[in-house]
Amino acid sequence: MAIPAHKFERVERKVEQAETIRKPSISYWKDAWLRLRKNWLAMLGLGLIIFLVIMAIFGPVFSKYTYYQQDLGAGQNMEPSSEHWFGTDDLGRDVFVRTWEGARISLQIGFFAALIDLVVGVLYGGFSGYKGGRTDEVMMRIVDVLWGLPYLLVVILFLVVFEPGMWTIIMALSVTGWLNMARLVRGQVLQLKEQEYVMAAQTLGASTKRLLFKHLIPNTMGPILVMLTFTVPNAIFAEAFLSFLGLGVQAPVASWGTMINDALVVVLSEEWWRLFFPAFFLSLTLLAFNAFGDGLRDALDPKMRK
Amino acid sequence: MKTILEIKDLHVNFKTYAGEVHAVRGVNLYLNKGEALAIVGESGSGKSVTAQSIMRLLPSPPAEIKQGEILFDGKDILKLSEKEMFQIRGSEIGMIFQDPMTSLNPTMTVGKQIMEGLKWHQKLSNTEARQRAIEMLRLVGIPTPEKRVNQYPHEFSGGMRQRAMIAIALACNPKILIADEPTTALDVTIQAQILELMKELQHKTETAIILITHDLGVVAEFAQRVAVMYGGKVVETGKVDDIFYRSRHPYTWGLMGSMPRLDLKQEDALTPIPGSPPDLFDPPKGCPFADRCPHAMHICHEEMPEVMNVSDSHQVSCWLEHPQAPSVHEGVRVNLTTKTV
Amino acid sequence: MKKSKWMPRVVAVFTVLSMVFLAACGGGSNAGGELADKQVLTIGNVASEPPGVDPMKAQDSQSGLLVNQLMVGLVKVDKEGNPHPALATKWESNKEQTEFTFHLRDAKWSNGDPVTAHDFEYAWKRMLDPKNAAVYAYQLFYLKNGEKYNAGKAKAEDVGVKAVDDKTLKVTLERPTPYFVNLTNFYALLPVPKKVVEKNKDWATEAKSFVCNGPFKLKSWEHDSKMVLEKNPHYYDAKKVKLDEINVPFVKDQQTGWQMYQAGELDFGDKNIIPLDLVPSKLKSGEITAPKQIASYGVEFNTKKKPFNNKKVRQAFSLAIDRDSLVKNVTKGGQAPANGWVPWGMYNPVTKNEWIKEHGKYIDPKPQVNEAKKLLQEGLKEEGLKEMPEVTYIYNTDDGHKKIAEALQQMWKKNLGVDVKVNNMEWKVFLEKKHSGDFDFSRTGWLPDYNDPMTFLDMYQTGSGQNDPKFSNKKYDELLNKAKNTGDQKVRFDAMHKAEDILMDELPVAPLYWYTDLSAQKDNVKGVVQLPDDNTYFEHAYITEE
Amino acid sequence: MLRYIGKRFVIMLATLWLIASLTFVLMHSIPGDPFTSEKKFPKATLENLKKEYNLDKPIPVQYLLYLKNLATFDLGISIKTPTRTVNEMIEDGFPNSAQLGVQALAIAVSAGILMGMVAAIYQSRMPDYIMMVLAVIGISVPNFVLGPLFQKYLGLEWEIFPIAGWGDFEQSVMPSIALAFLPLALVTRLMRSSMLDVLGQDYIRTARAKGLPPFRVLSRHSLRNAIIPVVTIIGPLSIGILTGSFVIEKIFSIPGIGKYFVESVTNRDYSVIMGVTIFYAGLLIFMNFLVDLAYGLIDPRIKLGSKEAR
Repeated sequence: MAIPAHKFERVERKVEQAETIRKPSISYWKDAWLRLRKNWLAMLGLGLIIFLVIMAIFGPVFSKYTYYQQDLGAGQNMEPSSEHWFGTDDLGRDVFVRTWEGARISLQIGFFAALIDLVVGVLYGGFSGYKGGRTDEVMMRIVDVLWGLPYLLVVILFLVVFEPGMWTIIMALSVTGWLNMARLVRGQVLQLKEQEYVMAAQTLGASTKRLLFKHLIPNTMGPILVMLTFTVPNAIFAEAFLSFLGLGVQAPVASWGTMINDALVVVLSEEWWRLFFPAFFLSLTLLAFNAFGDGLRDALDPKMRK
Repeated sequence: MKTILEIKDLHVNFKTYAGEVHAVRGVNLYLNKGEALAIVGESGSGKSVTAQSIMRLLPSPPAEIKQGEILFDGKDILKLSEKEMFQIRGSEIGMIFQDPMTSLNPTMTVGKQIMEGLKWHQKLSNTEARQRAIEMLRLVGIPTPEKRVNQYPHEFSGGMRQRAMIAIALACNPKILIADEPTTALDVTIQAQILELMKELQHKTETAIILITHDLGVVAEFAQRVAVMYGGKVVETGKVDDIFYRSRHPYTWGLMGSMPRLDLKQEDALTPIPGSPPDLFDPPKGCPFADRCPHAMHICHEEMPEVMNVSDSHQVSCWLEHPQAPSVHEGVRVNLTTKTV
Repeated sequence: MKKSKWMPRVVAVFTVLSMVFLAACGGGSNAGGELADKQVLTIGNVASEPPGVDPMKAQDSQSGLLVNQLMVGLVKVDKEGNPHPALATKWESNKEQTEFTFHLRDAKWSNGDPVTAHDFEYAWKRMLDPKNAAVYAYQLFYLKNGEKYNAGKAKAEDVGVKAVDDKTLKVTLERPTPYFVNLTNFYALLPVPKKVVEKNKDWATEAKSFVCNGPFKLKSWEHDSKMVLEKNPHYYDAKKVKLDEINVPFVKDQQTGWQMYQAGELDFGDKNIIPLDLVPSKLKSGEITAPKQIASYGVEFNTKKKPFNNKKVRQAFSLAIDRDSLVKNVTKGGQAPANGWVPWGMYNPVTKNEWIKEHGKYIDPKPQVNEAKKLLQEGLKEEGLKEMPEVTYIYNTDDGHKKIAEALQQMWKKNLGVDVKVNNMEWKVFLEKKHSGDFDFSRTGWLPDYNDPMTFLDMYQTGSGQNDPKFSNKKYDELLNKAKNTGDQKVRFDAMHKAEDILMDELPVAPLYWYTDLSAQKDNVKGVVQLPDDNTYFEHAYITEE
Repeated sequence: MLRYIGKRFVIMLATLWLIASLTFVLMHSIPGDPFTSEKKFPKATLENLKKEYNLDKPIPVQYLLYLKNLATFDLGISIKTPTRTVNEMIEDGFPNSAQLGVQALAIAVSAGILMGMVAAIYQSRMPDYIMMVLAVIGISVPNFVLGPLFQKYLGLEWEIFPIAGWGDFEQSVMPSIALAFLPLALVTRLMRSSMLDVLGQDYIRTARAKGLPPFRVLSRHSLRNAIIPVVTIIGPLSIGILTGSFVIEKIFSIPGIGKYFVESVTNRDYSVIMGVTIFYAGLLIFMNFLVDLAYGLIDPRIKLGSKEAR
């Protein structure tokens, strides 16, 4: 087989050129984002979250009703219709508007609860587990004490000292909200810190901060994300409970939690829409967060990077 | 000599978020009974993927064996059911991995981890398996095996863990042992000990070994035959002497250049190969090494060279072997131009 | 109720009435279906472990309900608040209504011992004994030296109750109390078996040791779970008792209770098993009934704090409320829009008229928007206020109260143009706030201590412990004192009517509605007596074949 | 080890004491007392009542009296239900709550681990999505909705289980499942996540290279390593199940102690507040201690309390 001779001429090149041919290096975060973007479920979750946030902000604008406007008499407990898209509640208020008003409260509560969990719970647990020994013992006993105190007493005390409102709720949630996360992270860190790469980093003289943030906590991301997706609904329901006690949002403002609470009776009666809509959007939110959380977990998992 | 394992035209792809990676692109290899074959190449060259394909250990998804055959004792492993595969893994083919630190289960005693395979494959009783585990530990040179058998991996040093890994892999007397960079994670003195041990065991047990490494020094010590992989392909294969003294492929020359050698002076002791491996998302249609090859010709970028027989035992795939190619002095270490990257 | 001549007449009337009643309710056993073989009733009225079935320990309506089946006192009271003989066959009083003598019938405790006047004397003094720290001791402060004894300032012997002999009980009161006979029906004044109690302090904590004298006795008591009552053969009127057993599982949740009732696991229940939101539809379908209850719901204003110290502002807020809509669309339980603070169901024993029919309507059920706005402006001007300051309406945590608060908030906004903040609170925090005067206005509800308008009126007397609005009006106080110090019912009722006139003009409390009780009973349950004073009796209940 | 346990025991007592003291302070600093009621008691009656429960004494004296009683395991008499002692309430109620809790926990943990494993093995495939949807339902349908729904369909309409009550095993089925829902979801999700971590580990490849079938790899190698987060959460979870059973106990009319955690506070029933708090805290601390011990058993690398621990 004859091949044209020119094909056997040498190609002159510079070494620099050879360097540039390589695949562009992708940063950890960019790579994670790339992988996340390919995960349809995670992107669906993200899309839903954005949709819910937009609706929470602008939803009520689409309706001519306000969340507090009552229609006593004929307007009570109306089925969903072109007039009231999600029907009306027992005082004749528009459920559509109330659902999105409720979303504002509930999503904010969920967000702050997650923030507390992340900031306080993860750091506290991580530090406790990492330090171990006496520090761990003391820190964990503090967790035990906070856990052991009757929460209701604390809440009632809050009720007396503070004005009811969202920030009071957030404060009340922060008293105990992060405890589960702290114990979980501590348990993980206890296990992880015995692994060689941590020891290696330690012998190389990495600072505590670096070890925690670069090695231990990223490797606990899976359980942390799972816990977060539980903190959010827990906080949303805790808000309903706290509002019920008088600590939280005051009538006529409603959150998803209080709406679900108020509509409990539909289990025995026909006004399904009063329970369905807030419960449905709450579930949707959680589904979105779970899908997104799973995707994020996979994307952030260094082992998946290849 | 009887061929015990033969790989024919193996293609393996990985599906990732960024696209499909063509990790192994038509690998042909064979292994004779009792011999030690070394597969060398830098990371990403497809050597580990090839090895794991033999065991069918690649997780699927994302890995997918596109085509090819892996004949073990005449049977195509790729066509076996998962159930039949259990009988081969551990029992017929053993495997040791790169990182002894993470390859042992931290929550199980070393003894139990050795016994497990014995109990499963050879249906040994607990006491028999335990006896055998102690023997194996002794065989791999672990002192006071009676005590060590009850310890957890974290109580072992790195070298000892790799010895334990070897004990696990050899416990059932497999016909083939695949050692995937067994010494990379160990320090130099331990490396030597482990290699020594493997060599010794090979003599004793007559197990055929596939040693995967990027370290040519190890190869010289250990193997009878060598396959050099690059960019998902085998670029050169031959006896140890063929590769070390009569190598024909510029990549092999490059590898040699980057190998520490005692007979060279300090200043030009190590010469790295500039550039980096090809993008396997979109593999070049020509020779994968062309981009980095100092002798690259136009054709190298356009067509994949055929496999040429240098001798019965020595094959190479490089356009330089083509009669029309300009001659390049063979066997001469090429000093690629340059600066250290 | 002058003297002895009354008794035979009352007895006669009662006998006739009860016969008519029994007949009407399918009494005998042939009017409304055959009497079922199994006379076992399961009721869902009790939510949780009662504080006790010892009359001294009973302190809520649920333990009251149990005690009412287990114990019987001197008299029974009918719907109109008239006393009828029970353990006492007759009684007489002096002209001033300060001394009462009760004559007891032959009756037995469930252990066979006779019920004597000594048991009453012992029980009442036990209630008052400071060592026993009885919650309802104040129900016996009517007795001469009762309060002093309870405060440790008098001896037991000085207390105005004495067993003259086994069958005669003599009672001396602090001041004229024409309705005292009625009071003896209340569970704090029921007798206890002296011999048993003296021997065993904890006699009323287990079914085994419990001894009683009512139509039923305790068969078993699984703490925190359920009680079973069975017919008491020693009851003096036992032959009229048809039920063999009453099961009282403690039903802690309304929804659960309702589903159990639907499933036939319960035969009878009250508000404890009827979820609030189901009331309107179930009333309409006739599955439940809502008999009137003597109780009032209202809004209390803090008369010591701007702007509600001003009468006109209070009136404006009251006038802006659409009570008609509130009752029809919000509470929806058959309640009546209140037109006065003293509720329905109370009777004037002199005229035999219902109290509320004896005065004009103080309050219109429809809002008077223009009048309200005008009064508000006048009131604010009087207080030197340019505009309505921010006010907060407080209520204790409860779904029903919440709905009312939300509705009121809207009414005030719509009819008065005032934005009111509403704030709910945990029960005891709420009470503390109110007691300490740290509030603008709040919800209130009042269930009477006894069946007499006085219990609704004297709460707003100067210095009364219940006077959270801190209302003080000299004329009002004078009228009430006049009523309290006379044995003449006519004088009393006239004075009390005049007092309510003042109360409804000054409006420290703006009444909203009068309560209803709720009741669900299966068609085959007959003869349960529910009185408007929140008492229910199963003594004559029975079950027919379906 | 014994020394460690001994030390922990002393610390546990100290923790308990701290909780008791803080609760005591909290309890007395919130508005209202056991006798705050809509109908105000006359002064004399109020004084008698306070004397009866030692509430007339100065707070520090009450505190010391309480500690003294506590040391003798005498938790006092309930003020709201004076026919019962707090000891009796706990003795009667706790076994019921415990049975309910243990059943729920057993369901949650066993099914949760199984479901989590299935989800992890079939990552990003149908079974994984199904498990996720189930878990989301588990967390977003609170048990105060779930309970009545169960009652309506399983109890009233299909008559499979009794609507409410306690005593028979059948009566415990619906409440156990309802109570297990949320922890089940949590365990499932946690298990899935840590299972995924473990499945990517090298030693799993080693185990597979030994020729072990998948089930053995899972049961002997993956499970034990993946279970740590679940074990961590079991302590608080079981306590959460015991106290969180307030709603379930109420809905299903179960005579447990769950309700006292709420009712004792709303009634300001001081002795019950203190009693159940101490009891609960003791249980919690003990559970956490067990969990800490379990770490060491599950993962031999974790050394608690030993000197080497950094």
